[in-house]
Amino acid sequence: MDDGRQFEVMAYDDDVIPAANAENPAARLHLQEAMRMAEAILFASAEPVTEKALAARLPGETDVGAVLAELQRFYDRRGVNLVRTGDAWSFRTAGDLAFLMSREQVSQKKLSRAALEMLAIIAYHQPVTRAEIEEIRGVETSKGTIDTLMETGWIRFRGRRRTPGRPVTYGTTPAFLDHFGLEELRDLPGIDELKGAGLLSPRMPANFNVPMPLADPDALAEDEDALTDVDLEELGLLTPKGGDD
Amino acid sequence: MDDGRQFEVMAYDDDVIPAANAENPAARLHLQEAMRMAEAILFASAEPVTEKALAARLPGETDVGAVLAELQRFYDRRGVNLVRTGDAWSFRTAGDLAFLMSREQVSQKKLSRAALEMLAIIAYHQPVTRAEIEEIRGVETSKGTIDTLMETGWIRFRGRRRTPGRPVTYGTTPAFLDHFGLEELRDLPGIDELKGAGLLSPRMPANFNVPMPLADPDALAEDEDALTDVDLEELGLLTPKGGDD
Amino acid sequence: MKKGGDTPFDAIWTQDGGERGVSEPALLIDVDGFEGPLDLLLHLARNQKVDLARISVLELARQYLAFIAGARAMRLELAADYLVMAAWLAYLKSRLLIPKQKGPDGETAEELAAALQFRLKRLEAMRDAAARLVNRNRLGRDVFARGMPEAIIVERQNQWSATLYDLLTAYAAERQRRAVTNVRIARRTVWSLAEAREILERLIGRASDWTALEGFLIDFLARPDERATAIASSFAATLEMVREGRLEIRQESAFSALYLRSRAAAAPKPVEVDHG
Repeated sequence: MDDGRQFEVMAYDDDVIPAANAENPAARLHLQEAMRMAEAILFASAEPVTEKALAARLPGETDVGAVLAELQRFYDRRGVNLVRTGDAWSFRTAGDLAFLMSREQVSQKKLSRAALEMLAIIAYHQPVTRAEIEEIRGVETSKGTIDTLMETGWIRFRGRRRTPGRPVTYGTTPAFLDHFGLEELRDLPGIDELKGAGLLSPRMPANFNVPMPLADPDALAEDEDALTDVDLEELGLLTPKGGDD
Repeated sequence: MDDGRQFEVMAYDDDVIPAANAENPAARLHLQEAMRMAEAILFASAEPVTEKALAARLPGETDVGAVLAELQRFYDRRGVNLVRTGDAWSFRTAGDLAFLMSREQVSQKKLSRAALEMLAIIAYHQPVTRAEIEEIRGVETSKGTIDTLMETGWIRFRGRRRTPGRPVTYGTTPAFLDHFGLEELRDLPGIDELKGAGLLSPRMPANFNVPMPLADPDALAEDEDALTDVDLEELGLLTPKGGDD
Repeated sequence: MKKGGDTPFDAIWTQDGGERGVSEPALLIDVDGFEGPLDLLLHLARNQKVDLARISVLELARQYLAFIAGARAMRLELAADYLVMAAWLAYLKSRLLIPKQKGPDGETAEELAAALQFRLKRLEAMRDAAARLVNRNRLGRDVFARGMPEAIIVERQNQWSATLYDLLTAYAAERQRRAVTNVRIARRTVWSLAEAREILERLIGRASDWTALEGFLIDFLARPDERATAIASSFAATLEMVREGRLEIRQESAFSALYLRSRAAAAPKPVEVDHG
């Protein structure tokens, strides 16, 4: 089935309590009991539980971050993993066991290609306005496509762009992260390369380098200055944020 | 909380693989992988899983009884236990941690369409009286709808209109902004943005407009009086109807 | 950008990344299979089988124009934005053939071509991203939540759920229902003056040489059955622009071709107008 896995060290016979804590028996007991409680709460809920909600249910002096980190490590190579999405945590079956789980599969409505494309644009370019989405896709967006995406619960209105006309901006939801198994937006596949290549910019960046069949790509045009380090830094900063929030 | 428990030997640092199996590395790997698989199946199943059903989904040569026994021992003193009911198995919260589960399962209530419409009109048109809301909607407002909205904590009595009958005016609360992720009321989309987002037809009559939401939601309008203590008492004692009929 | 987007060809695209109707540049025409001109261009660019950064925009323009010509020969209805793109590419092609020449806005044909390549590349990047996204381990398909949850742990404030989208949809629908009574505007089959003018400004407005209205514009923009209205509206718009001093117009004799050029680019000349 999955012969590439490393079986030598399995979570099932792993000693998860860190040596540092082991020195203090009281702290160790406290951590272990907090782990049991967190485990029970997280197991009981099908939805991700926020750290805040978890902290409210654990004894006051608990270091929730440490408890979650220990639990995550403990479940790391097991059949069920503890995963983080945004500021919430949940138990999910291990991805490599998908082949076993056909019985649990819920039939999912297949998204149209237009809807998928729009979803990707919203995810990678957020916050993004409808006009910007249409500019990237080169076609107008039908209301039905937006409705379909809204129904999935993966996109939302984020706010309004502080530009003339104050257009509505779109972004993704925590449910989007949960569904696609992303810890945060910066984990979107390939986002760093896309950003680096200037492909998440609304307009063609000045340093977008396309070799011209008719021109020497390195020669500067008459109305062009060479880029300075400051420019490059600015360009990096000015590209629309692809998920640092 | 449960001081009588034995903490000396906890599952978290227990070596669960029996000595007998440890002698044979191949058998041990097989058992461990089968445990992962059983764990995932039991976790994701919507009902207890019989040994027979489990056997059907695990690799042919698996000793299902041994796998379940190992898993049960592994989860024995953890936050979640593997329990047998009849001939079927399932995960259950450890009995001593039941207090952690919210018994009054907080149900997600959806606002009725009428309530949503009324809420939206209050948000856009505040300060607005009940009579005005009914004029915009073209239907009478049931007392239940107003009560529901009051219960959400998203609307409030703002004051009284300085017109005959001194009807009560409604407005939104900071909790409204918080819930809908708005920084201020002016972040509510205007007519052009509603069209841009595809929510309004691009061909609305020329005299159609959407009011500009208040800049300062707390400032009273020119024709509005603050609520007095007497008013508040009345509103609390009497039914919180608009009082404008 | 009028009717092109109202009903995109969603129905065709119910499969992820499936093959399109066209596999060869050799015109197996299925224009309905494309979601707009950019989609078609991207498909043609991929057929050049080189990296997008190295495609020949000139070749791409030729292929696109051939595709449109083929579609029109078969009398397929083409959405307006396909035709606007055709006219723009025809313009770009003519500029690319004379390299290093600056346009009225100071941009070279190469820069226009690079901007087009950027758009194609960005669209392709988003397509790839969408494919990578849907192929991740997904909840309910590859990974699963607890099948028998024992409690719903939610924060109190979420007890009443409604999204901003719900709210705005309700508001807009409510206001619209009461506002729209019986206003229904039938779809127009004629070119409006504003449309014609917009297209003229975009195309002719920057051409510095005499350009035939028919040869250059009408051929790409109008369906055969729209020729009359297209010529009429374009001509009317032309006159308006001449009156504003932005355009010059010339006609050798009655019923012969109309030539236009941008006024900024030329020395003043007498304007003569014969009706055709």
